[in-house]
Amino acid sequence: MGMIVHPPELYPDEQINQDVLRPVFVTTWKWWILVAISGGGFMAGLATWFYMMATGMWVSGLHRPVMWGLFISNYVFWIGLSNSGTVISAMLRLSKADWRRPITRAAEAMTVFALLIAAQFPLIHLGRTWLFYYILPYVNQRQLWNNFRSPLVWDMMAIMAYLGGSILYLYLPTVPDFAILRDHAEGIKKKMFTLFALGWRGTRREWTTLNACILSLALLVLPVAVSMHTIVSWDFGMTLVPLWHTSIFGPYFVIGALYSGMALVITIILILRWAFGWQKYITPFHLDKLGKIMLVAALVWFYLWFNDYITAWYGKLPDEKIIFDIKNAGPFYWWQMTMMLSNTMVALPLLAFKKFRTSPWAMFILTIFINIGMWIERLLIVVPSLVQKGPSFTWTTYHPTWVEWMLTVYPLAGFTVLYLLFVKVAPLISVWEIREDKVACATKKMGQAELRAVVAE
Amino acid sequence: MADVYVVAAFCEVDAAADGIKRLLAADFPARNIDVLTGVPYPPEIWGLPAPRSNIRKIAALFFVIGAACGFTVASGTGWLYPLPTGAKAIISLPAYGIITYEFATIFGVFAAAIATLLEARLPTMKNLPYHPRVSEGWPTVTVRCADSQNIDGAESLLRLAGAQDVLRHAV
Amino acid sequence: MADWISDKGLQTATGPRAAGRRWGLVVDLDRCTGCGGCVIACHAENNLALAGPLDTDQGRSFDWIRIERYWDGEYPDLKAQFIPIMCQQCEAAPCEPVCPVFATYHTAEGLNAMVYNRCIGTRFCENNDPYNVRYFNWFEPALNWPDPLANQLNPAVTVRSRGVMEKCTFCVQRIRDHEELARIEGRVMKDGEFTTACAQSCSAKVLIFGDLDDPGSEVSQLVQSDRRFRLFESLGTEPVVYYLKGGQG
Amino acid sequence: MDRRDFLKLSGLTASTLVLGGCEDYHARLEAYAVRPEDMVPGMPTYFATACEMCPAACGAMARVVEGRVLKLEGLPGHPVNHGGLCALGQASVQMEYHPDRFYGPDIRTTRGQPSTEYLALERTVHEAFASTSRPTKLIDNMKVGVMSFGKPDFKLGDRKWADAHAQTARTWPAAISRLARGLTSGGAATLILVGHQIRGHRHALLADLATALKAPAPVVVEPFGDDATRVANAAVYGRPELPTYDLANSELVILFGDDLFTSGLAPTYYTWGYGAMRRARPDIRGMLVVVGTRFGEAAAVADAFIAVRPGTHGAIAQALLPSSSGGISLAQAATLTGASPDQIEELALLYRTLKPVLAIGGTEVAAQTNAVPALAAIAALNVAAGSVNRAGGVLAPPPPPIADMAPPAPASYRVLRQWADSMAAGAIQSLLLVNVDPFLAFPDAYDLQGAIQKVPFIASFSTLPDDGTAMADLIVPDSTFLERWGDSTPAVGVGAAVGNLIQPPVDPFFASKPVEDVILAAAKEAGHDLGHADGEAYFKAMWAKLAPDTSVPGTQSPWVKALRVGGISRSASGPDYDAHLPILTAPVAPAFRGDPATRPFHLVPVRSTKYRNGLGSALPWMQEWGDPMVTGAWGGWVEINPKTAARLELNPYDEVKVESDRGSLLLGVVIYPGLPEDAVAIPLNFSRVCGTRYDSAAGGSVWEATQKVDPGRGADVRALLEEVIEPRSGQLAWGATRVSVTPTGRQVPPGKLVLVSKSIQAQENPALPHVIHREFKVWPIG
Repeated sequence: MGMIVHPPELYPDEQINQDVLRPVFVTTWKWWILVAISGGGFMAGLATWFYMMATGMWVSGLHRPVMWGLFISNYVFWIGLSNSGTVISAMLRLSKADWRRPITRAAEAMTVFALLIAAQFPLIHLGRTWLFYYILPYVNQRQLWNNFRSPLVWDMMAIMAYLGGSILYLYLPTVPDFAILRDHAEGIKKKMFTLFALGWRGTRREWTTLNACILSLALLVLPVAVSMHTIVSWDFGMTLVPLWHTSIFGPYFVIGALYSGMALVITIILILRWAFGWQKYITPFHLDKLGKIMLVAALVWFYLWFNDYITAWYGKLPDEKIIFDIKNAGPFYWWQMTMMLSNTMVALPLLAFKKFRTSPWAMFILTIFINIGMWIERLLIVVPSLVQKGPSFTWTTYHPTWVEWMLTVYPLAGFTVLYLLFVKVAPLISVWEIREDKVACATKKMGQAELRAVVAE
Repeated sequence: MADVYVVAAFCEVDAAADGIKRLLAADFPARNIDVLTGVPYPPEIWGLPAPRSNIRKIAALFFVIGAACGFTVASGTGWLYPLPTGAKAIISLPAYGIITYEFATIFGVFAAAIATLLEARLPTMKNLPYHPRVSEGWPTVTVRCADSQNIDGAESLLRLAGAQDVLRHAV
Repeated sequence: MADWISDKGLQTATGPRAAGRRWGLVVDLDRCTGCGGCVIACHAENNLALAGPLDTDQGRSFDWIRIERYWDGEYPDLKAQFIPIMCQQCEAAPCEPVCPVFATYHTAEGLNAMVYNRCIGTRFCENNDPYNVRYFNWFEPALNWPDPLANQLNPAVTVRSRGVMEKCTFCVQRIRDHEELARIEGRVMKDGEFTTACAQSCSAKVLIFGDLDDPGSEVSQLVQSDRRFRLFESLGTEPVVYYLKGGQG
Repeated sequence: MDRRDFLKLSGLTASTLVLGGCEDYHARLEAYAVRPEDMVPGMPTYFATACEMCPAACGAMARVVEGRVLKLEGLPGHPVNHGGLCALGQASVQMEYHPDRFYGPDIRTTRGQPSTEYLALERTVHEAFASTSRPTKLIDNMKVGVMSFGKPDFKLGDRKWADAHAQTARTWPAAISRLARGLTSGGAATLILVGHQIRGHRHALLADLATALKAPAPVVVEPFGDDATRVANAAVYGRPELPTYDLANSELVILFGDDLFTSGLAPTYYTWGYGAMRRARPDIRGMLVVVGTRFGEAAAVADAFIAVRPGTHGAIAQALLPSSSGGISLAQAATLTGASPDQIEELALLYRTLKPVLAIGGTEVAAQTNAVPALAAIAALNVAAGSVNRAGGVLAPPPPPIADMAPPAPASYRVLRQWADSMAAGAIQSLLLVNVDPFLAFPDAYDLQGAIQKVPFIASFSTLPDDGTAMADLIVPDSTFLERWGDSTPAVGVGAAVGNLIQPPVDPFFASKPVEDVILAAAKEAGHDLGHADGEAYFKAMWAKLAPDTSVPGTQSPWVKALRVGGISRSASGPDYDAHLPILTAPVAPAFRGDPATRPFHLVPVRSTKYRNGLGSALPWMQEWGDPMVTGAWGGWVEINPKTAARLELNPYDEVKVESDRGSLLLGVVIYPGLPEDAVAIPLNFSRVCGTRYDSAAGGSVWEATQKVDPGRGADVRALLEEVIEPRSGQLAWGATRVSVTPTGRQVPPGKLVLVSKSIQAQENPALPHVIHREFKVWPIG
C-alpha cells in the first residue's frame, strides 16, 4: 500500500460537533481530580514563590557565583516548550498542509500556556520581584528608561511579541468555534461564548479577513518565535562566561526548542486522543508526520550540540576546558549521559522507524523521555558554566533546595491546570478547520485507487 | 419601515449558490446579499463580488511604523539620557536592531488583529441576521429587503432554490 | 553622530575623559602579606553586612575586597600567592551593559557605579562578571546588626536592602566628600589627599589609589612599572586596577 | 568647657533638649549656641588616639559622627603602623557597640549568674532599644531610597535611652563599695591579673594599688608568653627586651616560624617593614626565607620555604653558624630537620652574601620544649652576621618617653601556674581580673576553674563577657579604649620612642567606667588614697612629667600637643646591645607528649590572624572574615595534609575526632597543603563557654535575617593541649602535644566548618595574565 489517506473518513458536521465539543460541555470526575491535583501543585508552587519573596532568596540554593540556577534552567526549558505550538501551526498553515487541522489548536494553546508559565520565571528569580516593571519601557518621572543594550530587555521584548502574537494567533482562529459553542450552549456558558465569539456570524467578509489575518499572523509570528529563542540563547551568548559565549547558541536553542516542543505536542495530542476518544481525528498518520519533524529536529539538535561539543573539546581553551570537563568527566557526567541517551542515542534510531512513529504508546513514552532529557540539557547549559566561573578561589558547587524543586514542579502543575481549564473553554480541535477540510476535500478515482483531492485557492 | 433580512438556511452549498443566482437574476442588488457559512468557502462559488482584504498591507505598514518606533524609542531614550555602559555605544546599532525588529513585530501583529476586527466589523452588538444552523454547517443566504414585496419575493426565490428553513429578521 | 554609535566615541562625549579624572588603583603584590586589614576596613567603611556562619559557608558573605590565596605545588615544595581582588572598575565592564534597568553604569570618572535603588536583582551582572566581585543581598542584611551594633554604620553609605546587588565603589563617598571640600576651598583635589578605606588601612602600602589621568599622581607613576599587569587582560575588560607582579620581576 | 564636657552635654543630658512630652526622637532641637563645637551633623570629626586591641600600640584616628565612633583608622606617620591599621584594630568599633557588652556593673550573688538588678537593667536597656530608638530604625533611615545624611543620632536624642543610661549609672556607687570591701578583705592576699590593655600608666596605677595593699605586683597574662624569646635575648643580646627588627632596611630576612606579619606582637609594624623591604628601595629588593613546619601567611609571601620537622628550627640556624660557636654541618642539619641539604646550602649562601641579615624566631619555635636554645641559635645568627645594632638588623628599643610607661613583661606560664596553685591552696583572698580572661592562657589540662573557685572574692573589669568574668562576684566593666583615657608604648621595638596618648573620642556607650576611675574610687573607699581624683586627672598628672619642648617658641604644653597628635614619638634608639656570640651546644631535640604509635600526629596549634590573642573571636567581623590561608570563618577546623587525608579517606567537611591524652575535639576537616604528613594544625579559635554570642562554643543564638540557628564555635584547641613547660623559660610549650585523628564517618554539622573559598586544593594563579587556569579541583561539599 504505502499510502495513508488522510483523514480516512469524513465525518458529518453534527458528529464533529458532538465529538469535539463534548469536552467543553461534559465534565467528568476525572477532570475534577486532575484539576485538584495540578491546582494543588500550582497553589503550592505559588505559595513557595511568595514565601521566597517574603523571606529572601537565601531559601534557595543559589549563591555566588551561581546566580542563576534551576529558576533559569526551568525558564529556558519552558520557553523551549512554548516554541512548537505556534511554530508548527504557522509552518503548516503557510505550507497549506491539510493534515495540520486536528492538531493546530492544541499546539497553539500549548504555546500560550507554556509561555505564560515560562514568563514567570524571570520574575521568580528577581531579587526584588515587586519592582519588575523597571524593566518595561515606560515613561516615568525618574526620566530613566530601561537599557535597550541588555539582552534581558531584548528577551522581555521578544517574549512580549511572541506572547502577544501567540495569544492572537490562538484566539482569532477560535472565534468561529466560539460562535459554534455559542449556538450550542445555554445559560451562563452561552453568555460567555457570546462574548468570546464577538458576534461572529460567518459572513463572507468575516471569513476573508480572518483568513488573511491568520496568514499575516503566521508570517509575523514564525520569525518572532525564532528570534525569541535566539534571544533567550543570547542571555547566555552575550556574556563572557565560558561555554556560554558561543554563537552556536542561537540556532541550537531554536532547534532545541522545536525538539522539546514537538515532543510536548505529541505528548499532549496523545493524551487528548485517549481522554476524549479522538482516535478518529488524531491518527497514526499525524504521529508519523510529527514524528518525522521531530526526527529532523533531533538530528539537527544533535548536529548543533556536536558542533558546540567538538569546538570546546578541540579548542581546549583553558576557561572552557574547565567547564567542559565538569560536564563531560566531572560531577555533571551522569546528567550529560542521561540527556544524550534519551535525546539522541535512543530517540534517533527509534524515530527512524515508521512503525515506531505510528505507535501511540511508544511515542508517548519517548516524548516524555525526550523532555526529561531536554530539561537536563537546559540545566547543563545554565549551571556548570557558573559553578566554576572566574577566579578559581570562588568556585563552588550548586545544590538546589526544596524551594527550587517546588518551583520546578510549579510550572508543570500550572501548565496542566491552565490546559485543563482551557478544555472547558474552547474545543481543542478546530471544528471549522476540520469542516473546511471536508468541504475542500474529495476523493478522486484515478486508475485503480481512490485518491484524496483538495480544492485550494 | 425598517429593513428586513430574509434568512434562508440550505443543506447544500450548490442549492445556496443557486438561490443567490436566482436573487441576482431577480435584480436584488449584490450588496444586499450575503452568505453565512460555518466554514470558509472559496468566495468565487457564490457568484457574488468577492470581498477584498487589506490586512496584509495594514500589517506590513504597521510593521514599518513599529520598526521606526522601536528604533526611535531605543536610540532616542539613549540619546536623551546617555548612560555609558561597558563601552557599548549609546546608540548600539546591533542591539537596537533587535529592539527595532521586536517593536515592528508587535506593531504588525496587533495591527493585523485590530484591522481584522475593524474590517470584519467585529465585535458587533448590532442585531444582525443569523441562523442557528450556520454552526451546523448549513450555508445560509441573507438578503436585505426594503419592502414587504421584496421580502416575499426573496423568500419564494430562495425556497425555490431549496432553502430548508427561511426566517425573517427585522432590524 | 559618530560619537554616539561608536564604542569609543561615547567616552569622549560623556564618558571618563569628560570629568578630567579617571580613578585607578594599583596593587603591589610584592608588598602584600595577606593580613586582611583591607577586608575589615572595607566592612567598617561600607556597611557590609554580616551573613553568619551558615550563609557564609553557603557563599553568601560580603567581601568587596577579598584576599584570594592560590596554592602551587606540594609540601614541602610549596608556593602560595595572595592577591587582593576587588571590583576592577573596568572601562569596558561586561557587567554594565547586561543590566536591563541601568542599575549599574559607567560614571564620568570611570567608576563602575551601582545604583541600589534601581536594582531589581536579575543578578545578570554577576554572571557576566569575570572576577566574581559582585555581591547579592540574599537576605535582609539590616537584621544582622543586633542592637546596638548598628551604631557603627557609616551614614555616608547606604545600607543595602534585600534583593539588590552591591560591589566595591572605590569608596565613592570619600571621593564626593573631598570633591566638595576642594570646591569649598576653591582648589583642585590633590593626589593622595584621600584614599579608599582599603588603601588607608594597608600598612605595607600595597594599595595605592589615585587619578590615572593625572600624570603626576602616584598611581600613574606606578602603572609605568614593568611589573604591571591586569587581571584577565585577554578578556578585554580594560580594568583600572593595575597589579604589580611579585617576585624578582 | 572642654570637648569632653561638650560630649557630656550632648550625650547624657541631651534629654533636656528634647521637647517636653515629645517622645519621637526625630524631634530633637539642637541650638547652635550649645552645640558641641566639633559636632556638625553629617560631618566626621577625627580624634588622634591609639589602638589597644593588641600590644602593638598602633596610632589611630577615630572617626566620630554625631557622637558615634564609626571607624578606627591608622594615624598617618605613626612609627608603629605608618598609617595602616590591621584587621583587629579596624574591628574594634564592634567592641564599642557589641550587643553583649556589659551594660553596667553587676554585683553577683551566685557566680556565673547575673544578679536580678543586672537583669532588670538589661531589660531597661533593651526596652530603650526596642522603643522609638531601635537601631533597626536607624538602618531603615539609611536603607535604599532614603537619604541618610543628617539624621539625628538616636542615642543623643532619645529620652528613654538617656533614662536607661542614667539608671544604669546609678548602680555604680554600690559596685565600687563592693570592690572596696573586696580590696580590704584581700589586703596583701590580693592578686591582680591584668591583660594587655592594662599598660602604660594604667599598669602603673595598678602597681600603685598593689603597693598600697602590700600585695604582689600585677601579673600580666598573655595567652602566648614571649618568655623564651626574652630568656634567649638576654643570653645573646645581653638584655631580655624585645628588640626592633628593622625589616625595612634588611636585605635578607630569615623567619623561623611564620606568624610575624599576622599574629606577631606588632603585625602592622612588621607588615610595613616587609613592604618597605620589598619595594621601598629603588635598587634593592629584600629577600624573605621562612623556615617552619606549617606553611602559613609569611611563607606564602616568602621567596623560599624550608620545611622542617616540628621543633627542629634551631638546627637550621646552627647550620648557618660557624662551628666555633656550636655550628653544625649542613648534612647534620638536614638529617635533624628533614629539610633538603640543597635548600639549607642555598640559605647558607644567601646568609653569607647578603647584608644586612635579620633572623627572627617566631612562636612556632617558642612553642617547643627546646625554645630557648633554638631562639638563642636564631639570635646568634644576627650576632654572627654583624646585624646587631645596625640598620636592617636588630636594634635596641629606646626607652619610653615617660619612664614608668615601659611595657610590662607578661608572666611566664610557670609563674601563672604558681599563682593558680596558690589560689587552689586558698592563699589568695581577692582576685582582680583586669581586662583579662585567664582561661585563655591555660590548657584545659590544668583545672583553673577549680583553683579560681577557691578565691573568696573575684572582681572582673572586662568589657565583654568571658569565662573569667563568669567566675566573678563583681563585674565593673571597663570602658573601651574609645571611651576613656590611657597611654601605651609598643611591646616591641619600633625604632622610635613612642608614647601614645589615648583619649576618649566618645562617651561610654553603656554605663561602663574606666578601670582607673574605679580603682581610684575603690582604693579611696578602702582607705588607700592613690592621690588622684579620677582617671583624667591621673593621666594629666602623669603626662605633666613630660618636659615641654622649649626649642620652638610658643609650643603648646605636652598634654595639649599629645592630644592633638595622639601622643609623643621621638626617633631614638636605646643603648646599644652588648651582644656576643654564644657557644651553643648540640641542637636540643624537642620533646613531645603522647605515644607516636597511638598518637601519630604532631598537633600544631595555629595563632590565627583572625582571633589573635583572643579579643578577635568576640567580634563578628573577625569571625566572618575567612583567614588568609584556609579561608576559614566562624570557629575552628583541623588542617590535614592532602596525602594524609587521602590515606584516611577524608574529604573536606568530614568530621574527625582529634584526640590527645588530655582530651578530644570533634572538628571539620580542611585539606591543607601546607603541612607535613605527620602533623595536623588547629587554629586557636578562643571560643568561650560563657562568651558572647559570636565566640560562644555552644552557639544557639538566632540569626535574625535568616532565622538560622548559630551552631556555635565548638571547643578550643586548648582542650587538647598537654601541660608541657619549657624548662628554661617556664613558657607553655603548646606545640608539644601529639594527637590521633579518627574519622567519625559523618560530615560536620552545617555551620561548624565555614570556608569562604571552597576550592582549597591546588589552584592556578590568576595573577599570570595569559594563563587563566591550569587545573581545577573542587572538593565535593554539602
